[in-house]
Amino acid sequence: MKLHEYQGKELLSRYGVAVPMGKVAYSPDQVRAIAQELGVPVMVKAQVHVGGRGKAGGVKYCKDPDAATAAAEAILGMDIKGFTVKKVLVTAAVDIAKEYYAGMIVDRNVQTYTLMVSKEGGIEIEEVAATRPEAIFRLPVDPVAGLRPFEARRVALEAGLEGSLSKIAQMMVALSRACFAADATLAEINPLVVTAQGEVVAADAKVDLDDNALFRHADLMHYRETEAEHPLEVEASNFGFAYVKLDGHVGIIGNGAGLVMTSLDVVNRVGGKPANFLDIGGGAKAEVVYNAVRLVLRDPDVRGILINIFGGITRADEVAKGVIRALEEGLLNKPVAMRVAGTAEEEAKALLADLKTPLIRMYPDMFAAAEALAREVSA
Amino acid sequence: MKLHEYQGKELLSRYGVAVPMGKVAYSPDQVRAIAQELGVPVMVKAQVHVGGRGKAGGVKYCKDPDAATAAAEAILGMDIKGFTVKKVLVTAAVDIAKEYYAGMIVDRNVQTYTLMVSKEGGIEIEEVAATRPEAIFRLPVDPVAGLRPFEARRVALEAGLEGSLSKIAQMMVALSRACFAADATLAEINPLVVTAQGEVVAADAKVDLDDNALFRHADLMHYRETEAEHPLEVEASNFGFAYVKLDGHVGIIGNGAGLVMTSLDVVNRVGGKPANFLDIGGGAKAEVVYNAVRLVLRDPDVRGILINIFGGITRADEVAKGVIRALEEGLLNKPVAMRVAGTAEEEAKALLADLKTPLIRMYPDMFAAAEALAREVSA
Amino acid sequence: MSILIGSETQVLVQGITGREGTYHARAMREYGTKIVGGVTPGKGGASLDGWPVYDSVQEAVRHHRIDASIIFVPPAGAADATLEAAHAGVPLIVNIAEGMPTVDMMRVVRELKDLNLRRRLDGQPPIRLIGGNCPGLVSSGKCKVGIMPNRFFASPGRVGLISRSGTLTYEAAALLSEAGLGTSTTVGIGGDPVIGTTFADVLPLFEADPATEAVVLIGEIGGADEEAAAAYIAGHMRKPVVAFISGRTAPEGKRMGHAGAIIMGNVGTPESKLAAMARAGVPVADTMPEIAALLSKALP
Amino acid sequence: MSILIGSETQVLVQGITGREGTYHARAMREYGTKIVGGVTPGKGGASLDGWPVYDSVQEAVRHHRIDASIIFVPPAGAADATLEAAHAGVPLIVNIAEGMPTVDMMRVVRELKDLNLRRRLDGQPPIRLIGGNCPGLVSSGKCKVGIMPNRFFASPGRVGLISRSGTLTYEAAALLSEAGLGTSTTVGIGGDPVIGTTFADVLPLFEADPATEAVVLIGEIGGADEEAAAAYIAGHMRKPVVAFISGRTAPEGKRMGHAGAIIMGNVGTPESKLAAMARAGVPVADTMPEIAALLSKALP
Repeated sequence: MKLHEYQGKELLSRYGVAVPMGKVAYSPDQVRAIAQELGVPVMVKAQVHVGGRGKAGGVKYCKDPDAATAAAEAILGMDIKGFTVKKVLVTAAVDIAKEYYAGMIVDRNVQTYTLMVSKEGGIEIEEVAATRPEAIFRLPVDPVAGLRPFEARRVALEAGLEGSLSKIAQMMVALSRACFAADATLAEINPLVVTAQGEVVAADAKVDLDDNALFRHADLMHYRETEAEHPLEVEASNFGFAYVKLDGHVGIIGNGAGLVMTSLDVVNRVGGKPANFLDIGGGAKAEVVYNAVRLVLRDPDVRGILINIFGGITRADEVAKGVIRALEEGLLNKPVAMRVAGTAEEEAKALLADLKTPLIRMYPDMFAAAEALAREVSA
Repeated sequence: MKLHEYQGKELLSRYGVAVPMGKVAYSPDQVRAIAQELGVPVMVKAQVHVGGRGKAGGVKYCKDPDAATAAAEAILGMDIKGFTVKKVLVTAAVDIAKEYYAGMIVDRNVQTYTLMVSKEGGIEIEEVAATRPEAIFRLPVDPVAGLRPFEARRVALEAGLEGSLSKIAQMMVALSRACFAADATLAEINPLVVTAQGEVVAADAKVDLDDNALFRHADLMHYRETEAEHPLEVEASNFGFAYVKLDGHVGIIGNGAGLVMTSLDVVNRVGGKPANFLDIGGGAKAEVVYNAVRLVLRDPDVRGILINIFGGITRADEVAKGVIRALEEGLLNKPVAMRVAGTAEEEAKALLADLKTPLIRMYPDMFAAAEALAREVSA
Repeated sequence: MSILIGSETQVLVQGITGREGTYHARAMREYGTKIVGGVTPGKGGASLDGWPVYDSVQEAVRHHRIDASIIFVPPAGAADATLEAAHAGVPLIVNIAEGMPTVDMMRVVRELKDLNLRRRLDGQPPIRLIGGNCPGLVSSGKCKVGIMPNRFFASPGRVGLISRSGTLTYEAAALLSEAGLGTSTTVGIGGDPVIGTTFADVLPLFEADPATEAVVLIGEIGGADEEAAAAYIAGHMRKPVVAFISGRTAPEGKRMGHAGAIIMGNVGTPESKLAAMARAGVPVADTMPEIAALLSKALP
Repeated sequence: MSILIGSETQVLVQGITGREGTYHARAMREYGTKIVGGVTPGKGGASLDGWPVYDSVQEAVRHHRIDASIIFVPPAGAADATLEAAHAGVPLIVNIAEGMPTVDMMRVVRELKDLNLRRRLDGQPPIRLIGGNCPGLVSSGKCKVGIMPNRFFASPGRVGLISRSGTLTYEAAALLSEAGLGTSTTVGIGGDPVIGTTFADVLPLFEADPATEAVVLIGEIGGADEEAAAAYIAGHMRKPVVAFISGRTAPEGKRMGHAGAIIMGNVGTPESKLAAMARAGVPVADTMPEIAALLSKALP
């Protein structure tokens, strides 16, 4: 689950990360009121779940409430990479002396979080990682003890961070505490600002939470914004599907994450463009498959569906029954290319062979199925 | 810092320990209101910093608000081992099916907490420990990972606890979490009750906090009750002295905990009774010693003072100056037996030798000093 | 011969009285696995299908030699169940649970490392964890400690199979059967970001296993386990290895079903994985059926 | 000869720019200790009395061989400073801080155990922590890593001294000087409930030290360290040991200054300690001056 900047700051500050005063606002009037209340120059920052706000004009420095109101008028309603800005964070502008980067990320390779620190704050860390990896200092963080102040100081020193060493270390320790306590998969403070007065504040925050751990964070669930996700993703998550909306035209349904990824690969390989990733999981019954088909069909981008099943725990005949139900209910208005194999393969093939419809076709392997469908939908 | 039952329950419940509904009250009227609000039979329990409330009649089961009010009238103002009852906890009576014991204690021998669990709840655990140590099951708790559910289940099974295994384990895990998070030196749930409905609740709680860790628990400082401590202890703690009020007549001042303990031992050995333990710490100046003397003199039980100094970082002459100041200001109205040795011993002896008062006498060793003083004050 | 498990392996089922636990305990028995009992806290003393149910793993190890334990416990309790088995000294733990918080797994892996240090000093063999979120292991024709459908593992054979994906494992096993090669041992290591056993941990076992003549490695995008495997292969393996990587056309930043299958910036990209395999001389199949063809070429 | 430290010991002072740190660094130098530098985070690059100040222990060990580090840091930061030194590989750490939370010390001790396991596997000597809340160590006439007044440790001699108490240590050292016995090494282990090094850890070192002919052990009420020491003495020591126990008449449940000096129920009672010493054949002095008399009797 991705958090907005204002949510991420709120979460991190619970664990001791210092952030500038600020409030979220939904209208220019609210922005004016907040700017007046703060009584100092402010930043007005678009709150959208996408990077590159700054370049898109979604972040503005405003020296007084009038300027803040004008900025809010410009930013609210703005479209940033397909996301409409519905709210802004109004926050006291900080007197920046130094801008650094500090982030914690789940790092599969060390089987724990890695703390990343760089002198080059404020810019995209991926860019730094790609062009000057030596500018990022890394430390695997003990998952039981968490980051300790002496380790944080050591990384800060190695990375060449200057001034307010103890406060910078404290902020990193607080960041680490927040990650373990809230089950973050990523938490970045970028920039981590040392002010002209020697204070250390998080001027921006990017936090992603571990979906698998949300069950133990009832207090964080209000951060969820279904509107920010694609509506089909919201619906899919209600069904318990692993679903990702993509930007092509071939709907894809399969059982097992690996098999669905492979189906995507095959569709791409034959020149098609997947419209989605949809894993029905293990042991799905006809009803589940029926719902998956309905869901994929509701995507207006979809021109045809590839159903790729290797029956293991899932029975292929249940899959066939689900598709047939969609057909019988008259919902199926796009071609479906099916590859069924594995458990109950024969039963599934028998069921499908009986159908008198040109919409559902069987293929001996996923490659053939993908190829035929890609040709058909691009014709 | 010792917590009252109601404070201990409040603290433990923050970490997930289930406790019966209840509130603290200072008057019979308040007790009636709480009993009415709870609407069930209640327990009215004296809140005093001393054991043995039950035997003293400070804990009563009350089937309705009238009975609760009557109980409150009896208990409020009651004297229990020298402590006057000023408040009571009114709490829903629980439907007890089983009574167990669970406690966590700082255990010097394993250098971490030891979890102690017994089937024999409700009674003094020291008694069980003394008479049937095999009835207490112990587990050292990893100070980094804390107690884990599987360990808690194992101890509960070994101790022969029956019913609601997972809930009992959960409570122990919550107890452990509370100890580490709040820096408890002792936290007991006694009895840990399994109700007839299979619920698990802490029917009583005894929690002591680590004084050394209070600096990081600003949120727990409101639990401190200076009135519950001896007024001289409160004043001593304001001066930063390690001071313990005892029940004899010989005031004792020294530098270093070991030396003061040894002075106590010597006074006892020669037939005297120490009135206090007072360690002025290392490197004390005349002012500190002056304050220590004043403090000890304010204890009406004190008939004379033994000052036992072995100058290390502390200079013996500073000690002498502090005592002389008290004399010169006319505060010294009881005999003082002094033994000064170590750093600046000669200077101290010179200063003291000049005095023309029978109140201050020097002795070559602590034994002689204690003996003379004990004889004098018991005469 | 096979790796990690065999016909004599005695298996405990944690969570045996749950729906999943019971179902798969029976399926494992059908396959031939020696299940000796189960654990469900609070249900000690009961019995299921003739298997004794214990309150704790510790109690179970008092009554049986336990060579492996398989965990069917909801994700919130799976870390605790794993540690329970580890502290009771069970040498092989297979964690099936899907959806565990990553922080829980970090802590489990960390604690196992510590425990294994201590065991090493005491001259005891290390405790090995497979998973979580994995289908388990099969020693073809001898023993299954997992949830794979029995039918695809009926042909004992020459190929060791390791995979991050469940369904692709079954498909690969079926392909290998059809191709007349069969599988020796199959290890599903799981699709989570932090797992107990990686490709590079399993490869040496296959290299040393006389029953295994070649290895099929089914990887996917995300992380750098495939890169680590390639480095190990290049440095230490004499047996041929064929790889398959799924998710090669997945977009960056999107989690593809598995929590671990996600490209973050330049970490976990297919380019990196393919390049590593190429450097190690490991042929990568473009489609699943190609695996068998590449193997046939590689095998003597 | 002496134990733990000697004339070649190179010492680092953590918190050197603080009032206490500076004062005691100078006092140690006066005693003859080889102080090579100090650490104060944020003050790296400065110098004090000619000593270089570093930002971290790691940086200091890059520039000097550090045999021991002494910690003058407020109690809230003392655990972190200790771990910093340990992770930088400093083999002897002396923690002076008074008033540390007990939980912090539990975690430090636990982590040191882990670290030392790893070091053992790597063939490295263990890292030893003395304290917290202790006066440190003196190798008479050679080196002091502590806060003891120099004057009482001017007479190198035959007796090893271990103590939970500060002032009583000085008094005992003075008595031993006067008695013409003198001290070989003095170790103040500290009065907190959880400490890095106990009596039983130090006794074997004295037993093995050719310069030590007898040992004086100054214990107090609370805990069972004296009992553990007695058991060690009974089983392993050939050199004579004389004990003194303070707080023998202290009431139960009252903390006597030291956080560790408290009798809880039947734990930490003087009866238990005296009985253990009696069983081990260790004479216990009733008063401090008696120590010298008992020693003279015990020594050949």
